[in-house]
Amino acid sequence: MVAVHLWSSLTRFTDGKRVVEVPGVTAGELLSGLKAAYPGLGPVLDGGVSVVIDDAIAPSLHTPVPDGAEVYLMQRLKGG
Amino acid sequence: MAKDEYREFRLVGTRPDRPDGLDKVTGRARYGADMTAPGMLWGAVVRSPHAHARIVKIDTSKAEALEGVKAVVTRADLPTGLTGEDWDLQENTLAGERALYDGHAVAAVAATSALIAQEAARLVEVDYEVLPHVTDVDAAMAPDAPVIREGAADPTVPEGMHPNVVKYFAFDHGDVEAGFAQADLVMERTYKTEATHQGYIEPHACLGQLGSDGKGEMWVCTQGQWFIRRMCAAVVGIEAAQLRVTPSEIGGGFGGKTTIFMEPLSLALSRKAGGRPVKIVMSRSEVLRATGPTASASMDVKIGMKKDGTITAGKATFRMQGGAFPGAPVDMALYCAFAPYKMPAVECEGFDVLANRPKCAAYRAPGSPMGAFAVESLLDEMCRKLGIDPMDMRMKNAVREGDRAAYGPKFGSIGLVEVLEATRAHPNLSIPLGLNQGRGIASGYWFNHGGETSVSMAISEDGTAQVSVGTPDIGGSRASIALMTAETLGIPYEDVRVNVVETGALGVNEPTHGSRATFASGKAAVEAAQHAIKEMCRRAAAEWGIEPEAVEWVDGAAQPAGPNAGKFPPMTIAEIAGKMGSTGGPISGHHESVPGGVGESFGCHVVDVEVDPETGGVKILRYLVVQDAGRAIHPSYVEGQYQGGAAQGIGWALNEGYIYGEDGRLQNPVFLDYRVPVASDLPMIDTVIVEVPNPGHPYGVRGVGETGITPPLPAIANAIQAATGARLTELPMNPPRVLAAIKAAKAG
Amino acid sequence: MRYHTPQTFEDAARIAAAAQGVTRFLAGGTDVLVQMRAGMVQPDDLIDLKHIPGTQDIARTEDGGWRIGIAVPGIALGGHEALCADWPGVVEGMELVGSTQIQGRATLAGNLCNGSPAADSVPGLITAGAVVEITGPAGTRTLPVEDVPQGPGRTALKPGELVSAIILPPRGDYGGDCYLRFIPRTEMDIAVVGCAVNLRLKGGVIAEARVALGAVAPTVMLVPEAAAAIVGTALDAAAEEALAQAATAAAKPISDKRGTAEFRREVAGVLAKRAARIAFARAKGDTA
Amino acid sequence: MSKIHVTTKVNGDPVEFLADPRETLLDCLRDRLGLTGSKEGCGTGDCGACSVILDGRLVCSCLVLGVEAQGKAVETIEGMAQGEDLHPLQRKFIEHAALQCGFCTPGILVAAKALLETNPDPTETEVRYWLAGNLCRCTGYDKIIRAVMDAAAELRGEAA
Repeated sequence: MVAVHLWSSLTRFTDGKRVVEVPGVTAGELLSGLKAAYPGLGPVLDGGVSVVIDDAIAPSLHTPVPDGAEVYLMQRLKGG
Repeated sequence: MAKDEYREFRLVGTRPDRPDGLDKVTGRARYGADMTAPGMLWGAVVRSPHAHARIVKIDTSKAEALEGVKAVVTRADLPTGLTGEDWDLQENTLAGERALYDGHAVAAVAATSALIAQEAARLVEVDYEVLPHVTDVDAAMAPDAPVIREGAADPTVPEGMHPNVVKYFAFDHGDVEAGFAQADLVMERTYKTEATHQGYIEPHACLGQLGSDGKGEMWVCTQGQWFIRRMCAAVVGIEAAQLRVTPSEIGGGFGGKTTIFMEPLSLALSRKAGGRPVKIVMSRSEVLRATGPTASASMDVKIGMKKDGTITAGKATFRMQGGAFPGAPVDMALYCAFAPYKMPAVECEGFDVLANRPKCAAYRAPGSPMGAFAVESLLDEMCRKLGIDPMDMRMKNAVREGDRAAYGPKFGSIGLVEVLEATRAHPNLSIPLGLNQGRGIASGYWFNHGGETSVSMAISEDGTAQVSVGTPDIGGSRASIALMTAETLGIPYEDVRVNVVETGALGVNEPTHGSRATFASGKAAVEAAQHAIKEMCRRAAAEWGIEPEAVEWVDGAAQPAGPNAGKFPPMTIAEIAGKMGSTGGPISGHHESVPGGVGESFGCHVVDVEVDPETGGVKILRYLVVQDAGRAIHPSYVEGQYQGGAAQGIGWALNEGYIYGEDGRLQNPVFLDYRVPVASDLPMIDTVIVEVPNPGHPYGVRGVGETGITPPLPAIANAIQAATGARLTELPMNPPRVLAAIKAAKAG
Repeated sequence: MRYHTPQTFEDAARIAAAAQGVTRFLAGGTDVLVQMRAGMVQPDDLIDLKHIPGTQDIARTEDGGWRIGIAVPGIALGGHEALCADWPGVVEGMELVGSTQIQGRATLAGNLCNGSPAADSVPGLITAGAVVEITGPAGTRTLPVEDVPQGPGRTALKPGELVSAIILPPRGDYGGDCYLRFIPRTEMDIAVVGCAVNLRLKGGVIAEARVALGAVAPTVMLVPEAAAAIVGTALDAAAEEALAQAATAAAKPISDKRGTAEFRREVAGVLAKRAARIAFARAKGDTA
Repeated sequence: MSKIHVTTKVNGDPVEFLADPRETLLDCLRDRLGLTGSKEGCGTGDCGACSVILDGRLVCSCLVLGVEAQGKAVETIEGMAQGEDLHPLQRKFIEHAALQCGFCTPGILVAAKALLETNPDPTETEVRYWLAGNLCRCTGYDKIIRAVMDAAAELRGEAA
């Protein structure tokens, strides 16, 4: 299980939980796990999020999540 | 070729002439409006004069009857059934039931000349039922504000919020209240920033052609040809691969040319005109009224600080309107606002709000300048109150590798401390100031972005190399990519030609945005070159009859990896290339990925101003930009990014801004009154390139394009307070506002 | 649109008088072409005056003043040393109109006839006591410059009439003038406030003065009270303050995209003071 | 609307075109003569991207009618280099990286050439004010000013 840190306004969909433990060894599996545990998150996550594994944004849903990694969700980043 | 002092590299870090320089100083370079095609028609767009109005009826008969008119399109000519962002794009391309802002397109015409097209556009009769409008972000959240679009909110918005709030976002960590309790000084202020425009000098222009077979082509000035392809295909209802989009040279973008505006209209008009190509060139007023400016913002910030300058907690609530569609960068603004500081506790909340203004687009570090204006202004005021040197405060709280960012995760390798040290050491900080003069300091941050990237390269018969990239060259990226490719291949810079290619030539590329061209296309070009090197080593190995692993690539030639590999003279790239036809065929390399390892970039700016106490006029005396580039591939163009970003930030701070009248119409849709800095407004802009290499890039590159626009807004506000004692909390800080603030400060 | 290139002012007036639709005269074109481009004006007849002999000339009049052709661009005024020596305030007003490129085209007559309250060259012409020669279907007449503007975009010219020359009086001794404007940037803006001062000294004291303000009323305005505040003084601090107050009091500005009414009133006083100082120094013969 | 036959000289070459009297000189250069080096950035004389020299005088070609060019001489960016030899300003712009997107560059080069022909030794301030009508949004002007000053020095025969 991996602890995924959510931003605070997502806790509305997670019964108030800020950190959600989900199974998975890739960024994509974590997102699927989150949606399975809390279906209300689905539309928000599908709208586009960045999965940050330790200090780097995962470039792919297949990016592996190492044991003990710190995982944060962030808004999808864009630029000018 | 000037070579800067250090260098473990042969080419990286030198300053050769840019490959497209000759074309651009002789007028030969072809931009969006410079292309013509046989049988070409000219398009013109009919735009709403109202901020908000129901479109009762559009009568195109008079326009159609005009001699020379070949097509008129309205929303009825576009497919239905689009959803989400595609629907937003289509609605913004041509209004459906309602015009949502002054300048919103409602119809378009194509004719045999530009003058006939303009005449025909005037003959299109539109009946409007004018509706109440709102253009200010705070007013748009007021209980009695007109609702721009029912049901536009996305699932992030909790029930009960104002219907104009379409996205809601919050993050926090730590105990903010406890942080404030520990502080010796807690201050709270509200800041407002006005919408600005990227102000690229080249108006949008395209030449589109679409046949009844669904196959089309487009020549267009854009930061991203694949974005144009996908968006246009969706809006006009064709298959993406059937549309071939060729990017012209681009006359500036800064984020504003990452999306579509009138481009689909050229295709829709062409389709209706029997496939004749249609050229549409926007006027400057169309650009300002109806392309994608920034959001405007209203921001509350509260910060706690100890006497020694330690920040204990920060709280921010940002409200932004990005026009009549979702997309204001309120999330990015909040992420960046506290990024340069170790924050024991933060609480941030953001609202994306609809208003009757054009759909905002990205602009250089979208959101970051607004957030910095609020936070860096307040921090400066607090330093002033506590008698702390603002550089000391920045150093004391600066984030380092491994520190937790205000927005959550930990930072990897970053160069903020190095930037601050270089700033402190700069001679500009010790120049004495005179009467009515003041110095302001501020930091800025941008993430940077990887994005979908596809690059291919091929070795030519003579041992030179061509690189095909999908990121249009806005500010010298051909030069930086050629430098990295040549460095990797071990050949002269002049032996590499970098081509920006059309959509048919590569896999999908994201635009030149997010400071990514030199990072992402550069990284992919290096990978592609490595791919080719591997093949060239294999060919040499086959020639020598040794194992490929026993061959290494040194200075543009294959050579045995050591004495055990055999004794052969180096085989140069030209020798290998010269006979590639008989050794296995063409040698090429390619790379497709979403590159990870993006390097964030921090900057710190120092500005000296002089304020005329009788008129409120602000003169920039000197300006310093210090920023981490990771590694500067072509230092001149890195400096150029720093200087250009600073100039845009100075404009935003002082005189730029959208001015809407009571009627909701844009009052300053010309450069006469949309006041971008002119040459005589600015001093030389001093730069220091700090290099803390990004471990995620083969040459250490961090994107450098965006951070530079962020610090000027607060740095100038801080300098004005230093000069006059007056604190401005609203942009632009134009002379009437500055004079009023000086008088208010004097009054006590 | 019909494009005419008359060879005399009389022909130009005849064409204009006979025209049925929208008519515009073309000298420098820096306003007309912008308006055409924006679709604000679509002339049926455009009468290009630059083919009329003398329109490009700057000539001394018999009494020692100046006759300036209506197609003389700003850059030619600035390049005319004797004119600059006589009327630096008039020339600097014109030179503030737009960029170097605009200076290659824009004219005093055009700036005046455009009827903008913010026209940079008009306050200087007014304080100089310039008059315009007007040619029309009924012959020629003259009119003081201050009587030409009648409101934003409106002038005292009757249908078929056009300005055929601008005439500056002789400078005379111990005179000095100056025009200053306030803009948010350093160049390229329309004046938020403009102020011209022209004065003559007698024994170190201001014997005559004229003060005009731009962009603070529907037309550029002459402000006799402001002039009265400095006449009889050597422009000491009290006189400067009285001048500033008179200018501020006379200003009747509006708030718009270029500035607030409050700001304009205040800055009108500031500019009056500063312009008077320069005019005073010039009158004394300082090379300011 | 009937068109007017215009005979003029562009970069020393005699040319003719038919112009609608509403068309600007910029329109005619670009669309009638194929000289697309002059750019339209604003159409109101505020950006200078269309700068040309008309009978020796620097103007915005968007504020000149095509028909006004009758009998005159027009110099555009396309005539700045002499064959293969770039004008020193053009060389210095490349050398100093005084362009990013390059869209304003033709107008700035034409304007700077006009400056150096009237004032071979301008101060930085003089260069900045002369070029105030040429907007550049990419560079912050720094490298442009340096390139112009350096080209001026070279033209004066001073070592750069």
